[in-house]
Amino acid sequence: MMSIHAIRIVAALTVVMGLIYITWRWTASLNWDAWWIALPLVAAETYSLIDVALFSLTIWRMSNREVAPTAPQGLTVDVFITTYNEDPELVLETTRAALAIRYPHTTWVLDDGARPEMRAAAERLGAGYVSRGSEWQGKPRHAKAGNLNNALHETQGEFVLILDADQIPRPEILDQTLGYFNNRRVAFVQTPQWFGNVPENDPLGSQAPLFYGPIQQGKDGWNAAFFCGSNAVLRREALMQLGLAGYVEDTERRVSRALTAGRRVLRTARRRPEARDPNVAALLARVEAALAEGSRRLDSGDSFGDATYFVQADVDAAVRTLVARDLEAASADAAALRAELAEFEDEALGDDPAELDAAVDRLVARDLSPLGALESVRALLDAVSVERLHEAQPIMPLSTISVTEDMSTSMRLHASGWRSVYHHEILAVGLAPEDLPSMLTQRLRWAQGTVQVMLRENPLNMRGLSWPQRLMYFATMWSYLSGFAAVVYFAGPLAYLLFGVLPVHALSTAFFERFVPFMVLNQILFVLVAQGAKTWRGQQYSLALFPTWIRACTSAAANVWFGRPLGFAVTPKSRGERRRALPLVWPQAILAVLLIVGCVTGVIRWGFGLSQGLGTVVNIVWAIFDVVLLSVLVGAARYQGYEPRAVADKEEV
Amino acid sequence: MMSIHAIRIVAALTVVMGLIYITWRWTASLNWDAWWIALPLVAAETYSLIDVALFSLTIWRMSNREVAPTAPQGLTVDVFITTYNEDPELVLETTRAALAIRYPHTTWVLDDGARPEMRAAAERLGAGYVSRGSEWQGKPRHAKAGNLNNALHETQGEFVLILDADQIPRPEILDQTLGYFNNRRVAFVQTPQWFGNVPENDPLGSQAPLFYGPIQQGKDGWNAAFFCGSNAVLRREALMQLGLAGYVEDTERRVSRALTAGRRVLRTARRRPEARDPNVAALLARVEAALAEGSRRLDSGDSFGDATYFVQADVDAAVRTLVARDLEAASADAAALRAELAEFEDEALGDDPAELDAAVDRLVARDLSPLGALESVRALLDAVSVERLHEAQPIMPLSTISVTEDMSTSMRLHASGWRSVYHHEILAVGLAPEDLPSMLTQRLRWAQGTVQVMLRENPLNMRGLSWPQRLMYFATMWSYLSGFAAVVYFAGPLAYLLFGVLPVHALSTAFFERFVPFMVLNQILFVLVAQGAKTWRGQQYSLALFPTWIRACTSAAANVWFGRPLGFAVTPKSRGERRRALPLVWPQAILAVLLIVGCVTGVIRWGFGLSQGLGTVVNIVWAIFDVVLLSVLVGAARYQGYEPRAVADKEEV
Amino acid sequence: MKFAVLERNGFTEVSAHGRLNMISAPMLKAEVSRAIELGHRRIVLNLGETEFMDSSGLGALVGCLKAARQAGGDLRIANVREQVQMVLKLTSMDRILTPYGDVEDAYRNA
Amino acid sequence: MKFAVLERNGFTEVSAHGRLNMISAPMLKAEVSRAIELGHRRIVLNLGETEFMDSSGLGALVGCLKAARQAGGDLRIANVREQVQMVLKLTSMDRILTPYGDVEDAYRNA
Repeated sequence: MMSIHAIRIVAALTVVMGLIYITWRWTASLNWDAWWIALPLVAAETYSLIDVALFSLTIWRMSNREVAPTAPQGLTVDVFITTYNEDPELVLETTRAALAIRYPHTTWVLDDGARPEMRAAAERLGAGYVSRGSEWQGKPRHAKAGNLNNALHETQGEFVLILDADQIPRPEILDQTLGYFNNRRVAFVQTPQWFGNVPENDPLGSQAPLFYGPIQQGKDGWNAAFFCGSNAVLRREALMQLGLAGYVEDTERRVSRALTAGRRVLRTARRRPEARDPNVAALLARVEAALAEGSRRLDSGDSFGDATYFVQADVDAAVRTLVARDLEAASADAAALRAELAEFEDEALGDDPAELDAAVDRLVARDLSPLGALESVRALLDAVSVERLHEAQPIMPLSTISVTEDMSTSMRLHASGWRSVYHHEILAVGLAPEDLPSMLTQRLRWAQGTVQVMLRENPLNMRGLSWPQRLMYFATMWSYLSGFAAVVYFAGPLAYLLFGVLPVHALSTAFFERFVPFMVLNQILFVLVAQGAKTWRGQQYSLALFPTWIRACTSAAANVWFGRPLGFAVTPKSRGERRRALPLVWPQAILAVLLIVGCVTGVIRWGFGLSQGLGTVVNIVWAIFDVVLLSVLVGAARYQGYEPRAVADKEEV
Repeated sequence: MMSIHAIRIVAALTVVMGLIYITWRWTASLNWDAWWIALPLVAAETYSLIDVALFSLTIWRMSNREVAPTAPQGLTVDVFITTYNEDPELVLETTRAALAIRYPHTTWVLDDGARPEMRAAAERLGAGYVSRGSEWQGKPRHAKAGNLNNALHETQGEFVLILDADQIPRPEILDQTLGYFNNRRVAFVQTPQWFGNVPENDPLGSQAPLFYGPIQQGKDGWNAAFFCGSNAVLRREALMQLGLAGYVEDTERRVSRALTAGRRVLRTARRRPEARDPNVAALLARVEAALAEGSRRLDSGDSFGDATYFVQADVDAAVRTLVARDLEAASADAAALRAELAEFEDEALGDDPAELDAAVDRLVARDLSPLGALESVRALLDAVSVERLHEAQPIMPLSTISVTEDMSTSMRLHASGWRSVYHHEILAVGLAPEDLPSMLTQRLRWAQGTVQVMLRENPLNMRGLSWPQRLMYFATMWSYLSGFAAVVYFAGPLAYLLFGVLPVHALSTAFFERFVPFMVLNQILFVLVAQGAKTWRGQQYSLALFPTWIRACTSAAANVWFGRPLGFAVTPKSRGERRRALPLVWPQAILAVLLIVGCVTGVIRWGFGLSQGLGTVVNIVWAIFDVVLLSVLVGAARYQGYEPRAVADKEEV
Repeated sequence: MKFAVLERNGFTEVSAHGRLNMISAPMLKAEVSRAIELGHRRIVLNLGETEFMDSSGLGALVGCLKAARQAGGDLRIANVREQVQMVLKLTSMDRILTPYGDVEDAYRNA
Repeated sequence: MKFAVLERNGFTEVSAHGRLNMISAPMLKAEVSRAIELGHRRIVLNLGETEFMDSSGLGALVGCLKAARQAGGDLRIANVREQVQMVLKLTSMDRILTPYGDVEDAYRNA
């Protein structure tokens, strides 16, 4: 292993040179006449420098856990295999491997597809089978997090190994990980995800040797290794404590909010003409008093259980009185009422606190008839009751605020003081997507989930996390903003080659003597850290997939801020019907064409004396570099899927 | 009681009119030619508007606890009377009253002066007596917080009533407060502080009818009533949990920091020429290894108790070896070594985390000889050991981060989820300072303490507090910044009257039609909220004492950021030797003279046609208003102390 | 973990004897569900003989509460041991479920 | 609360029987101080019979630890009941004091 000291020196130098460069860029280089390209470019460069600085911090304390501690005897372990719609044969292969894990354990197939043939096959092999019960009907399913939470309530082991349906575990996976839990503060041990169906040249960039290597080892050094959803062992007690704390906090907030909102709804309703009917007025007053009494009880220290029981009983009694008196005539017809409330009932069920708040605000703003108000108060009380009726399970150990439940869960675990371990040994072999469309869907989902977490629970503000931990989470989230920078990096050479606009004053020695050392050091740092792993694919994709990253940011923001659906899709695990690739990557195709046209135009403009030689050369080099980056998509689009024979001799890693 | 609705309407109108006014001020009124006065003035006005908005929020939900819940039988209560240097006769009077409290309890005199005659007298009356034990020798005493923490460890009641030495309790004080603890979440009940030795016109502004009334009731409405150091009942379990949590958190941070810092010290020392001696080198390496092993053990989940025991034993053994080998010759002489370390040892004992960090940084930066390095590592380990040797007590239930331990403690209690109660009934009668110097000292200390808390634990960032709670704490802290605004309000009229400079474009109708409604509403709000209480004295002092407020901010900032001492003084409770007043209020005296000169000059300048009539009139009115505000100090300086006979008929309140 | 179900005056008492942890939590849930199916609506969980409770156990209490509420009834806990009460406090679960002193107290206020 | 002090092989065992709360916390501190004055340095607190502990009790453990350390010795805790252990965890006090399984284990590693 390359000495950590050499890495630190290069990292520190890179950041220092970067700071010198960027300071010069901001203070002395900007071409204000072309501010529309100059400012975005310097912003993009600042973005990249911060990215490099966070990367340097990440690898500063790379952990080096050489030998796993011995697993103690007698622990109880559940092995979970999560599946939704994967080929049962695939799931059974994983199940067989899971049953063959050496350390005593119980194997469970968590079938979110609830397929009877899956159950039969799993049980035939001797594995347990869990699918969701009737309590999930009509409730948010929370995808994989929901599947796991459901299984956690059905099983009893002290530890849980989570495997995706296509991750075939090695027999020693538990022996190599359980020992870390001797430290009573360790909540989970993550091992790498490595894919067996990827050729040597990895056209889709499926392997992540930088992430499942220096980056996770670096995060581990700061006690911030990420839980990545599969190939990890978790401590049940840690998850249950998380679920319990989340339940209490959420319930307190929701119930208090519902009592206040309900009173506002009723107060508005009392101003309506229909409320002049003395019966109606008395009823509204009674319900309002019940809500007020509920708030008062909470204030004076009653438990939420007792207070909600009282309020619900009282409101129910009031509404029954109403029905008995046949006052329905006082209101609009039942259909209109339903319509009035339908939107709220859909909305209030969301798991996200912000969504609930928004729904309640809209409800309160609406001018409901007295009966409508009563009904909606009742709906509100149901939706936010102490038994968390809007969810299938009151206690949800795995976080459901994001489609990447794993990152959010590990952040919360770290924030509650738990420790984590990244064990750098391949203990399961998975299957990567084998065509461009599936790969794009998968990347989009990861990016969306990460941005969701960032917007919902910003790690920088999260009490309980140490500052390095905050920065480790932030670094990953920050890296998903690269799409915006990429656009600028593509626009830069075009601006000069097509229009002769240079974002800097001049391509002087002042520029080169600051830029080149930074760039060179940066590349050296990458090479040193990668230790022979192939990181070029990752670099290519981080720029070439810019439309995916941008879409992830905008859709996640629209989801978090305005409650729009994400357009979520499960990663297809087998080659589906082949979709055409071009419709998926047309922005990149257009860009590539533009860049090539730009090169030609640039030469012509130079021939006519419309631009300088140096500027043209630099920008053509830049444009070609961009095209080479984008070219990765050609290989990806033409990739026909994995042919094992061609690389059979390389499969053993 | 004035209807809360009327108050809310006026409060909302005030804030809206204020926003209209300040928006106009920022966007359309600024006289940029006189930016040096225009900008400070608009900033001061913005400050005041925020102050009004926070005040409006405070009184928005004023609690109205009419009848105290019945105190249950059988609770165990300790009554603490805290004294430092007060006249024993005074303390005994309070003790007699405390013994006469109706609810069964144990009375304790907490004598920080450790006066034998005090002990004898207290015991003669039948009260317990507590003073600090030998464990406090040479340790930070933490003033009143230390005195209370010491007593908490010596006593056993479930509840604690805290009384200043001069606060004479009424017999029903416990009957009227203990009932609130039926709510298991209530950590403390605060009652008003009211002073019996204050004449009707209250020349020193001692009574705080606005604070111990609408403001505390308002904070109570947001579950943010403040604990104010005296006349409050606290739940021991709440305080102990706070102390325990603080101990664990602080110890974890300090020990981890010491291990890292120690290794850096040793690494530096190894570069010194003396370290070439193989014995010395071996020793340094051994100690460094011990520290590394300590960090490793912590990382792998060892408890801090076990890890520090191991490290200390190993380092001690190493140092003993060193002494045995008589290597002292290798170092500078012992005196020089002591000098090298003296500064650090003094500093490292501070309770404030930031101070420790700074001290450690300085230590690490120093180029210590190998022996010096070893010694300093040992000192470091002692100072930050798991037994918290730098403090007299490891567990400190009352916060010691500020000279106003009360506010800081209540903030932490609220942040841990405890509730509080403000019971608005005078249940103890105290003694206020009776001369200007004592009063100024007292106000300075309160302000310093509040600013200390704000700088050390900003409530706006404090997880666990609700947003209203954060704002309630912030409001009090914000109000202590008024000194800076006051300077500007005094400078405003001077600028025009002396130099003809107007901070606004023109004194147009545009100004008056925005300013006057805001000002009038603001005063109406005050009158409505005060409900007959005299708040004018408070308003006067909040501006007239501007030098005190400014000094409080600067000294507290210097204390928190640079570790400078506060110049802390105990409030004298009896009339000491009379100090001359003028040296204490000369800035105000000079200002008053300047304002009067300004008025005269203004008239003359107007006579000569050098300024407008309207501007002169407005500014003279403003200047006179300022002088009237300042005039409160004349009465204060001439105040001869309380003459009970003169107001004997008014004493019964 | 052993259970006993006892019809009392106006409510049903379920006593849980032993350690309520990740192993026995599902048993408690099953026991309470059975009682509800048999028509018992107002349930008091007597925890006097429950000597230990971990977070799975606390989770089971919430699960039982939900089951009872959904059937139109309620679940309350009583006779909780001192140290278990402290765990309820430290996890804030006492904000959700009031620990009543005696089984008879649980439904006294309705 | 009752105490028993027992000289063992290489350490001194102090057993605390009963409820360790705000009333008995000072007694424990006094008992351990007495043992230290009598020359006992390596102390193990056997909490097998300590059925309840509140935060005053936890505070007393820290006080005892400090007394032992200042005398050049150490204090460790052993045989802690499951529910008390959970309170140690929830208050993070297990970060300061390791709860050893058996009294004999406490000084096994020195």
